[in-house]
Amino acid sequence: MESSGQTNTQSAPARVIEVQHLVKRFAGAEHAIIDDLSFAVPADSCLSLLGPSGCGKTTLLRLLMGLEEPSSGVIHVAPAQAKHMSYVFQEPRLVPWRTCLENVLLPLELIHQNNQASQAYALDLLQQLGLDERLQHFPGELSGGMQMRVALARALVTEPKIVLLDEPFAALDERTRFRMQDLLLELKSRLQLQYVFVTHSIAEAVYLGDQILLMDSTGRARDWRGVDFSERNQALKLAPAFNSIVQTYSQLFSEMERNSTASGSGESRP
Amino acid sequence: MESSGQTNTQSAPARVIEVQHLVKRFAGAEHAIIDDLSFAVPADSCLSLLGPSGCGKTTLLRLLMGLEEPSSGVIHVAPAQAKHMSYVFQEPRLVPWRTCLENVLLPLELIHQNNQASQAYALDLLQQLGLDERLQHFPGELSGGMQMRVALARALVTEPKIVLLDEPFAALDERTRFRMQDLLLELKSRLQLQYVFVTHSIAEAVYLGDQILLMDSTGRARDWRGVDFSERNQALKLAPAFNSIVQTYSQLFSEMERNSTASGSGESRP
Amino acid sequence: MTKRIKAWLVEKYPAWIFLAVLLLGWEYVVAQEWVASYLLPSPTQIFQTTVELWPEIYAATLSTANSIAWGLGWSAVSGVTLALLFFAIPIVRRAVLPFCIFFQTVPIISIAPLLVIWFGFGQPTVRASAFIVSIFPILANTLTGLQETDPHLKELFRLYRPSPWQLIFKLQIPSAIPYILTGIKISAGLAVIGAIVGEFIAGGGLGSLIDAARTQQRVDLVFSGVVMSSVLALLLVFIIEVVSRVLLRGRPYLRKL
Amino acid sequence: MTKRIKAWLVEKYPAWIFLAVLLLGWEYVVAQEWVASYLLPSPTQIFQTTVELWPEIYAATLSTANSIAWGLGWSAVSGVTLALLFFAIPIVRRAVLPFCIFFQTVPIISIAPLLVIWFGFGQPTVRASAFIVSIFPILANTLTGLQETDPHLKELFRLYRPSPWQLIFKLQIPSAIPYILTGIKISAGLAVIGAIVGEFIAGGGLGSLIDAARTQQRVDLVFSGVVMSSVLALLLVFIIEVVSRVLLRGRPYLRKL
Amino acid sequence: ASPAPLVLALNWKPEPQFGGFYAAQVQGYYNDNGLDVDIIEGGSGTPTIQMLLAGRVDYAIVSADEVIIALARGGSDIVALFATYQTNPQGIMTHAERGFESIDDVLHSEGVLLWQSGLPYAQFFKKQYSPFKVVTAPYLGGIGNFQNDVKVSQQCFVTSEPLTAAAAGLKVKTFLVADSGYNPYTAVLVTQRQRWEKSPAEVKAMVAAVRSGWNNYLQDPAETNKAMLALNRAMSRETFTQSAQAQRELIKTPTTERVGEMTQARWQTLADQLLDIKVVRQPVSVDKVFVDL
Ligand SMILES: Nc1ncnc2c1ncn2[C@@H]1O[C@H](COP(=O)(O)OP(=O)(O)OP(=O)(O)O)[C@@H](O)[C@H]1O
Ligand SMILES: Nc1ncnc2c1ncn2[C@@H]1O[C@H](COP(=O)(O)OP(=O)(O)OP(=O)(O)O)[C@@H](O)[C@H]1O
Ligand SMILES: [Mg+2]
Ligand SMILES: [Mg+2]
Repeated sequence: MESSGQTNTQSAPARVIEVQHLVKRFAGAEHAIIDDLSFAVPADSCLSLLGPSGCGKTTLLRLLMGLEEPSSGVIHVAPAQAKHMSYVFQEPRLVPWRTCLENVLLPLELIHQNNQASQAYALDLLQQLGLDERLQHFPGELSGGMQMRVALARALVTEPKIVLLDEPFAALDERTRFRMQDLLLELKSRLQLQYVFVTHSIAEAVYLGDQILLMDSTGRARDWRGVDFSERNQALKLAPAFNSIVQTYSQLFSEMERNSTASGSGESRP
Repeated sequence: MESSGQTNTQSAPARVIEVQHLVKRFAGAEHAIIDDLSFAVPADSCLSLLGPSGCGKTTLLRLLMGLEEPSSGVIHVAPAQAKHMSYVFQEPRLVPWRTCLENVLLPLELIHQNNQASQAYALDLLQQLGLDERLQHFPGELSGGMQMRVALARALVTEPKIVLLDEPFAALDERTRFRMQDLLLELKSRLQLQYVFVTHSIAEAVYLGDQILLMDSTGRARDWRGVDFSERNQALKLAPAFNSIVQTYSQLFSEMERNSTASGSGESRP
Repeated sequence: MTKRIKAWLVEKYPAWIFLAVLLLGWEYVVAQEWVASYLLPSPTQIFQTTVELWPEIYAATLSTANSIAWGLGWSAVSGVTLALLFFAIPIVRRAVLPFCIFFQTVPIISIAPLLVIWFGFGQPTVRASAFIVSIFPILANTLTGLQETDPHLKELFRLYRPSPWQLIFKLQIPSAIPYILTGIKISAGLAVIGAIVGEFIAGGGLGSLIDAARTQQRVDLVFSGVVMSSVLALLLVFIIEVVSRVLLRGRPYLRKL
Repeated sequence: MTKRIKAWLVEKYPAWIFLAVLLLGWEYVVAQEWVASYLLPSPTQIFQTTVELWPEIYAATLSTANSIAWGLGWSAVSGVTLALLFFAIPIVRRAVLPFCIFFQTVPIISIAPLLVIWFGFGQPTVRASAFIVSIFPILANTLTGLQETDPHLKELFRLYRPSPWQLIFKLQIPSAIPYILTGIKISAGLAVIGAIVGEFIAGGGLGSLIDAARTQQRVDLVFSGVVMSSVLALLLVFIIEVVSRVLLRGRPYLRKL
Repeated sequence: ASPAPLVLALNWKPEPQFGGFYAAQVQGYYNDNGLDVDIIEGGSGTPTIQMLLAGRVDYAIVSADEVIIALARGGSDIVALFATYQTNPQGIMTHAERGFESIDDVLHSEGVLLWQSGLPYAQFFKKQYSPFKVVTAPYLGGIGNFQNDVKVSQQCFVTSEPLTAAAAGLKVKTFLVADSGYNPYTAVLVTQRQRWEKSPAEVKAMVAAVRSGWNNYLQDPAETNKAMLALNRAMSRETFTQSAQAQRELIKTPTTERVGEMTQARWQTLADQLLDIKVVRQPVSVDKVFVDL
């Protein structure tokens, strides 16, 4: 299966992210969480990451970001991009004593870019994320979905070249989620933003990813392939082509589950 | 719209939860978060709660649980049930220095029911939630979805009569999510468990709720109606009847969004 | 403002009641001669003495207060600074911290000659004494506070490759605030003792007064001095609380004390 | 075990190096007579004196160590208990806490006659002194720790209507642990001072030794006593660290120190 | 500008035992001798002699045994100039009802003796009278414990604590340490030898002023007491008066010719005694320890 995906992207332009034979094993753990994973993300391409709960998606993002050290294998991120990476954690992780706005301005302060233009951009982002009435609220006074949106704004405010997003929209209602998806696509085309997007929604993965990497619970790539749509907008989700890809993945998931239940090596037995 | 829902449940058996003219306004806030909300949950009925991000779903659950005081209005929970309520917070909220298993046993310790039978039940639950290989892990060593499942097990282990669930499955992949949904339905029929279920997935709301309450961003009930399926299993989600209800809600959401954008009173302008 | 003061008085009423009970009980115990008045004078006696010698006591209190403020101020500044240094450069901490513990236990009186010769007789030594005695709790608490910073937030900051200063001022100090404030409060009491003991040695202030009274068996005067020094400590803690509240106003989530 | 000790020695090497530098520097300063030896004896001199009078010094050290252990042990127990009491019954805290601050600032020496009459000459007074001096930091730190418990977890517990004891033992004490341990470490040093001062008052142990040496201008002996007391403090902090590590073994998320 | 004033450091608070030094100031004798003197008081633990040795002060009041000890410890040379107390005012105060007749009785009866065990005379007693029957414990000033228990005896300055005790209505009997044969000069004015060698004129003027001061104080302490009282409010006017009265015979004994005088023989005795009780380890030469001006 892996090879089928690879052919799709083999001839693509310079690779921005390249992962080879990546293995991650936590100290004291029996099994490796990520086991011999290889893939690459070319320039201008965005990756969606799918996989069952606990399969190692977050761990992979953390490895890409450099928050964890690989046990073996190679992770290579093009230097030009590596300097401008940002990360949306799975939980909002806001600084509790900073207001919504101050949380978004934090990265700008840290990279010494807290100037007027950036601040205007921050306000603009917050408005697009529907938070313009909450600027002076502390995280403890925001709803779960709002907190996640603040975290998203914080990751985008520095105009990064690569964003790693760990289920950023899981706490949002469908409508808001759709708006956010389109915001991301817009940034992608306008600012040449690339992202690696972890989600549990197959439709979302297909909608947002130029490539989709499906991990299984043994930490291997179960499937890696490119998807190509000329234009992406919410109407696409009703297109048969779109839905057939979604269906494929849905089936892959069921298959994986059946396998893991059969072999007993899976992490869950319903 | 509200009245159409009300007629459905008016003749139902004794009300377990009854909410009348509920208003909640946070100190120093301009607008009320929940504004004149009335509904009731009869015995044997489960409620799904839908609404845009930040509309007050969490706040409503907290009010039902007694974690917040209403600014005005009445909340009444039948005494027999009120004593056996539990709550799944929007974030996992695990005790960091307790292992997965110890976190689940915590409520049993607190209510002095940490006996062998309960422990066996806890282990059973954890297995059903796919966590049997993680019993001795600390929350910091679990994935986001796993943490949420531990929180779910913790809420269920005391065999409550009512569970308030705040987006418990948001961090789970589709397959795991489906399993959890069915687990919940099973507990409902086997143990006469009632739940109030907050979710952003309309399908999930329809699948799990005997009634569905849709809140809008002004904190009022936009829609409250009962849904009735003779049997609920995953196949139902493919049934036309099911999908038409999902469609209805999807439209209601779009409508709400259009309204709020038009009137400018909404919390977001895309 | 008067409203606030009123509110404060009301809030503190348990302390006032307890104070009243304590004083009455004390008075009674002494009146009944359960404890001889040459060991424990009655509150009224202490009060009379204080009124009688007010000019001297007042002057002594001012002088002691000055030394305490100086000593505590510097130990707050250098305790926090040192903690930051230790935190930033672990090898320095591992090398020097044991010696801080070491020096903390040196009774002031046994190094009095060194102190007096280095700092000079009188107030400088008193200040140094207040400083030496009060630095360690601030240092230890700040260090723990810095070390207890939420690792998740630390990770967040690290994404942006912050300078050590940024990390310290934007993350670590804010999250260490409850520790630092508690450290300063503990140190406030110690600074008072440090100043008094310093004055035993180097003269001046309440320490000198207590010392003289002690040998003259003027327990009333001893206790008058002790009460004044304790009042200073209370005042100090009160000021610390007010200042920290003002500084943290509008920052309710800088976890409260 | 020997491996561990080795690892520990290696881990602590900066301290050993610093100690060596310090001692050499000190020796040099004294040898050069930058500081007169009647003020600051050289390390070798201190060492010689210690060896020479080892039986006396050893006995005194043991006696002092006993008092310190007793005083610190009780102040840990009662400091934590009192903090729990204050925390559980806020009105008691508001009534009594100011007086704890008050009493904390009373120089032991000025109530010496009272102590001696209540506790007698000898060890009881020394223990009491170590206790009195060392209780406050534990109290204050524990109290802050209890108050700083994560409100989210508190809410979680409240769902199950826990008894105050459950809340305290399952939530508040565990989350106050870094505070409590820091408090005990601060108090360890103070207990040493308290014991020494207690021995100035009531006799026995290193305190008496230091006091007598001081009046005879035996700085070498003074420093020998001071060094021994500081060694006790270091040992104590070391023991606290080891014990807390053993107790918290397998609980890495009870935030580490 | 006028030169900085000379600093004279006391080893305790302003009390009659320093009356002459204050009298010289009150009466202007320092000025008459062309000196400008600042008196600074001491307290518990004030390292007066070390302050002098380190050159932090110009003159100091210490006791003779401290001088010998300092010389033995290899401190820079100091020289004694004026010995106020010819008879050591230190004593042992006991409750009269115990009926002690001598220090011997005190040490060999049951009870508690409060003293600073490091004091040379305590060592002297240990050597002279061991084994004791009395239990010894530290003395920290005051008479609280003494007052509380009739079994308690304590060290004292005969010019101070017995008066306090009497004022508190206690009947006491006091024994002078000097009676045991240990009798160092007390409240001795000292300075660094260097100073004496460099500016003998100043030192002579100092001694002259001090002597005038003491003569004045012995004659009529009232005016000086008033001045000291303002500096030490812990001591009452009556105690000042009584204390000044009580110390007269210790300062001016029947054999005293000039107030403050010293003899080689007495210094030698002291040095021998201190060597004998091992407070000092090697013989100290007393040839140059004082100048009798
Ligand atoms: N510090 C750690 N120590 C040990 N095991 C860990 C640690 N962190 C993560 N794990 C394990 O690694 C596995 C993968 O975790 P990860 O968070 O990457 O999953 P995930 O794919 O993000 O899951 P989810 O969708 O639930 O967020 C889990 O089984 C988890 O228990
Ligand atoms: N303590 C508070 N102080 C002030 N405002 C608050 C506080 N808590 C919540 N709010 C506000 O109440 C509103 C509703 O919050 P709530 O958490 O109930 O939303 P929600 O419907 O659960 O949203 P989500 O789906 O994003 O979780 C939000 O606008 C939030 O800003
Ligand atoms: Mg994850
Ligand atoms: Mg919510």
